Amino acid sequence: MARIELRGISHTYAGGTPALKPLEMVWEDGGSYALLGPSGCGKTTLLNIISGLLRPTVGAVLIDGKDVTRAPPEERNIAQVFQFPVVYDTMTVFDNLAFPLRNRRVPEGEIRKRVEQIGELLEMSHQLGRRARGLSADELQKISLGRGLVRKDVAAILFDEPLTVIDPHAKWLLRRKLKQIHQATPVTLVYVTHDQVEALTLADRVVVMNEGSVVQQGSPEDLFERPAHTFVGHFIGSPGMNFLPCTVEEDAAVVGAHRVPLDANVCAKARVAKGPLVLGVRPEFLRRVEPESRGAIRTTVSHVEELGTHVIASASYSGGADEQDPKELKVKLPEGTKVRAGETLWLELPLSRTTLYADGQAVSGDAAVRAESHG
Amino acid sequence: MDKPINHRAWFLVTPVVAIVAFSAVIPLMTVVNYSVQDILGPDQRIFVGTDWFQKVLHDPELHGALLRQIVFSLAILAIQLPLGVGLALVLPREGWRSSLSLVLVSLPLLIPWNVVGTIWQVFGRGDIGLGGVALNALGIDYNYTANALHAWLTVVVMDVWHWTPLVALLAYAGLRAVPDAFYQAAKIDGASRWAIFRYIELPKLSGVLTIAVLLRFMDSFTIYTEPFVLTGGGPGNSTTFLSQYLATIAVGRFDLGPAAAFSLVYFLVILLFSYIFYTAMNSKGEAGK
Amino acid sequence: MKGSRFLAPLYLFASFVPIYWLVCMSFKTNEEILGKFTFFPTSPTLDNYSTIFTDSSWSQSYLNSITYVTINTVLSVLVALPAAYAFSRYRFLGDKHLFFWLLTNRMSPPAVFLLPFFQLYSSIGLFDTPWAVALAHTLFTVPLAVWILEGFMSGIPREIDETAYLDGYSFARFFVRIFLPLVRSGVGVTAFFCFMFSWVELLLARTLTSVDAKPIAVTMTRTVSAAGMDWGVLAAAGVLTLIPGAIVIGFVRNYIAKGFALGRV
Amino acid sequence: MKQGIELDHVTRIVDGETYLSNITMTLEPGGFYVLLGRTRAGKTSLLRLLAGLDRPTTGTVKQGGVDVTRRAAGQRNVAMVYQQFVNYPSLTVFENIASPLRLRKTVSQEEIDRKVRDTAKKLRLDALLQRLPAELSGGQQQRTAMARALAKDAELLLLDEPLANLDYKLREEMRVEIRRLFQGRHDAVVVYATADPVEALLLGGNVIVIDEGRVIQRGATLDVYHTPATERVGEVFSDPQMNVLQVDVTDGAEKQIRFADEVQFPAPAHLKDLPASAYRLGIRANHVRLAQVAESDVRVPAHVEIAETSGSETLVHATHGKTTLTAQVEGVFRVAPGTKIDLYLDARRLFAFEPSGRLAAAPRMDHGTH
Repeated sequence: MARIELRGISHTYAGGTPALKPLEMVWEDGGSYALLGPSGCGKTTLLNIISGLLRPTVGAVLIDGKDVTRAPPEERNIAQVFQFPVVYDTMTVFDNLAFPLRNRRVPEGEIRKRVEQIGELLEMSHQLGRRARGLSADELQKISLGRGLVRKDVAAILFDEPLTVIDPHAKWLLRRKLKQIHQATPVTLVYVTHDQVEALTLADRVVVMNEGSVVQQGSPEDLFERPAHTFVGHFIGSPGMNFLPCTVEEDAAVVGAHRVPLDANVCAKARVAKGPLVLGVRPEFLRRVEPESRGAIRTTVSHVEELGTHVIASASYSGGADEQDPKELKVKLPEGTKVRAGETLWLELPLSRTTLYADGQAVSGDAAVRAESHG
Repeated sequence: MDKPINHRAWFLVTPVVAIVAFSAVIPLMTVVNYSVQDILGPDQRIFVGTDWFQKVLHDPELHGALLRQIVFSLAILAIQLPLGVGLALVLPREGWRSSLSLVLVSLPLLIPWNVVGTIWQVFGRGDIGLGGVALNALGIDYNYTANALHAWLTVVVMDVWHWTPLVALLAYAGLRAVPDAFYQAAKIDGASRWAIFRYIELPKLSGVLTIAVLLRFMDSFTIYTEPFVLTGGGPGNSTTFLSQYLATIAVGRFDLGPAAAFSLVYFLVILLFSYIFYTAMNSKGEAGK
Repeated sequence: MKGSRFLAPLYLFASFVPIYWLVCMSFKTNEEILGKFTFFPTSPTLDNYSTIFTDSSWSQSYLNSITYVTINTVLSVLVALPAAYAFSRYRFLGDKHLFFWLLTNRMSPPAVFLLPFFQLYSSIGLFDTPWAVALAHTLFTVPLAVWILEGFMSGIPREIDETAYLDGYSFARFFVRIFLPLVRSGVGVTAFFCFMFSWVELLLARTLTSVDAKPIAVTMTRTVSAAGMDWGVLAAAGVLTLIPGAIVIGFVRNYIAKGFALGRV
Repeated sequence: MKQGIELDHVTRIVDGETYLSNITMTLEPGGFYVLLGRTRAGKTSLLRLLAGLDRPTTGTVKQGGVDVTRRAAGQRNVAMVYQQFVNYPSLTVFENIASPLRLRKTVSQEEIDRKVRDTAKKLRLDALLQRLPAELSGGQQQRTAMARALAKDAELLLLDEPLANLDYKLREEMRVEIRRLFQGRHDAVVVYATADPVEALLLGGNVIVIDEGRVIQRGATLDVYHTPATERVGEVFSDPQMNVLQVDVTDGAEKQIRFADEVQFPAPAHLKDLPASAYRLGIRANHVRLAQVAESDVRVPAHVEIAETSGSETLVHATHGKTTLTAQVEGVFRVAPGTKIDLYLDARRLFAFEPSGRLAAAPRMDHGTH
């Protein structure tokens, strides 16, 4: 029902540093998107610009091709679910759900039909006659969501950290409900969250933000397997990506005394790239290999964490220009692996799972991928 | 988590108990003492039981004062609550405008009560007061010293002027506690200004408004100085309220026994109201938690 | 709702008119007040004020007022601090009833206490001293102070107290070093409310004083009646009583709203 | 302190509600204990009681052999770090850390200065010493609280979910540090409360599992993880939640296990000796897979409810009949709700619990080594 376009949006709060650096974005109709980033990254600012609670300093917001930059929230056909449940607690659940419709003077018969429909979708039919006060947090959040769904004209629903107040063990139930609703209705959903699980679970496409700018936009797989920026590699996945300072010689990255073969195109680009070079590889993709294997690096285990489902070993290697300066990386090993501190591990960085970063940005051999990652 | 039980906390409240006991309990005992005795001289006291109470309860003048008192209190509540809430709604919320408005709004609260009386005494006079002159110029034959209704209205207007700021400040504080998200959600839901007030602001204000009602009812029920300065209770008895009548008996006529009995009844009535409000407020507090 | 932003200034303007009239009169001569009707003083004069400032009984009673108001404020805050802490942190035998009892005093009609107070303070020799008025006013200000401070203190997480006890702080040291700085604004607001009540109350103040400790507000009424309606001086005296309030409120303006948020018992 | 902390039949009841029920245990000096339990299990109540902030309704607490049940918190030489970031807002970071030392009259000014700087350095606060807590980020505030607790040299160090209020990335970094900071203290007892099983495993040491005010199991952390005494322990000590299947074990030519009519499989070696009866089988999510790996894997057809992914891992919640099963798989795995899939349960990893909840058989530990 709605395609949201952001054209050259940027925002600066009165008298302060820029909250949002210029960005372009298109969100397709019926998709589910997430804005993911640590607190203060600008994601809530962006959300408020889309919903109309905030007017951007520069740029335009288009919904279905119509410029709504100056339109107030009520004219945008957008609903929002807030971090803390916003419910009219003197009203019944039914009246809460009916509220947006009544405000728009929808005939009462139609309201009843629509509210009952939504009540069913939310599995709250039996509670419609109840007062909203005293319901549990997840029920209240469902009501907030319902007030958005109940409107036929609603083009998109925005979620601002909607599961903050939900008991951790009940979160997946509400996530499932959100997924089901998205399947059942053609609404565009936008989640704002600092929680990677929430973003990667609920959205088909995730926009990772840091310090007011978008660092990568892509599918959950993209973000995990092909981080376009060191920040994404660090922020997504636990533990985050390992970054090994390196230099590039011919078609290999040099880490300390070791040479890690890389794609020739990548190396060519890296040689002209500015900024420090690091080699990024996730702890789960590092492979244990025979000593002295080609392209592998020698590490010494400094510390082992048995996490039940798997083992995380911290290991030091001598890297970078300074041979004396040991660096540390983490490797994720299967459950029950026996490793001890002091042991030597030879680790291979698989070519397909290793990314070279120059000044934080991924150096890609393939021009197309790089352009895509910048949306 | 709940507050821990610690009976040694009594040590901390002892000073308060001592000071309030000194200024409340001892005088109250004096009152009780007077209320059951007829004091003829320094050493001549006769125990009269409930005589004074009966006399006071059957005093038609007292009935008149009580009726006026109730009508007055209800009238000023009916005006001050909506007006105060309305004012709170339109006061600026941020910046220097907010500070300035708050200072200006609060000003009447900081004027000595007899000066409040004086201000209105002067302001309402037909010869030298701006208000009185203006009304007369409009063709209204306004004279609060002679016309009972005019006197009454002047007292009400004065009280509204004096105390609406209190309601406004309470409501303002209550409104500031409403999270922004509620307003944003209402905007998105397309709620009208009235709906926002009715379904968001009013429910959130219910707590502070209970306090406002409590304070205003009690304070208006004990009003003395302002009407005394303004009209001296007149013309006739038209603006004589309970406190003034009590002062008349006690200080004017020096009828200590009836005055004491009156005081006790007066006090008990207020205690009863306070208790009802206190209970209501507490239960509201519990529900809110 | 475009017009709504004019409503507040409109109200403020209307509510300021009576005060303006008082100020205006204070700068007029009695002839002008009683003679022709003017919106502004045609020949502004400071005579009314100089009358007041040259008469020592005026300045003396001004000082009297300030004295008992200050005593009352300091006393109220000092005794209310520990009590408010107790109410905000602990449950103890009879706590709810005690709190209610305190509040009922705030509600009691001053007129009820006129005579007993007069007798009480006369018998202990405090009659006509600032202490009598200050103590009498505590009946109303202490409950209020406890109420407001309790609200502020409840907003301070109890874990801070516990950490301090675990660290080995004594109660007194903790209270002064750690806790008081946290409720600074609460103390300010409380002092403001105590000041306000003590400053505006007249009935008890008048009853408990005769000559030496006479408050300004009383001097004002008496002088005027003696002088046979000297309107100009009356207005000037009235204006002078507004000033301390205006100054104090200026200091706490940023906390007023918070102070009124005592929506909790 | 030679004898550590001894709790003897400690119970705490407030307003008729039991917070702690009949706890008897000894905490050895130099020991690092993880107190594991869900929200409201009694973790905080136990810590407060150990700190001396609350008194037991019945029972005694001994510290270093001395009965301290009635001794005030300030006299016990205990330090505590809360879940909320608790610091003295009006004191600088330096003064915050120094405050417990200053109260001890015996410590000299130079000693305090040295100690504060050392501790601050360990917690990477050295550049922030002159700031006020309100000027710090959440993580830095919590570091300050920890520094204060560490600098004090307390005999008993209590940490009540200190990382729970931090963002997950920060939490990840800090839990590694915590072990380093608190584990090397051979003179003190450290008790660390958490609801997070991963945190418990990371911190190692000993675990005390608490539920509804009772200690339901204690022992070396990994032992308890691999051999939960009851189904409830397994539940509390699994994240994601342990899968539980209601099954019947039947005798026959070969011992068979039947689950929900359709699924039947031969009992794996470690369950062969179970007498025929109804059992509840528990299996952790990481032993439920989406593809068959071993021949003994049990296939359970199911409908997907939702796949939750953190990037590194994906949890697939699916239902078979009325039973919800969760599989934990590596990497990002996306599957639409409602999809039919086959789950494979590693039979060698099944726990068997009696209907009462007691453990009947656990997987063999030697197994699974790669």
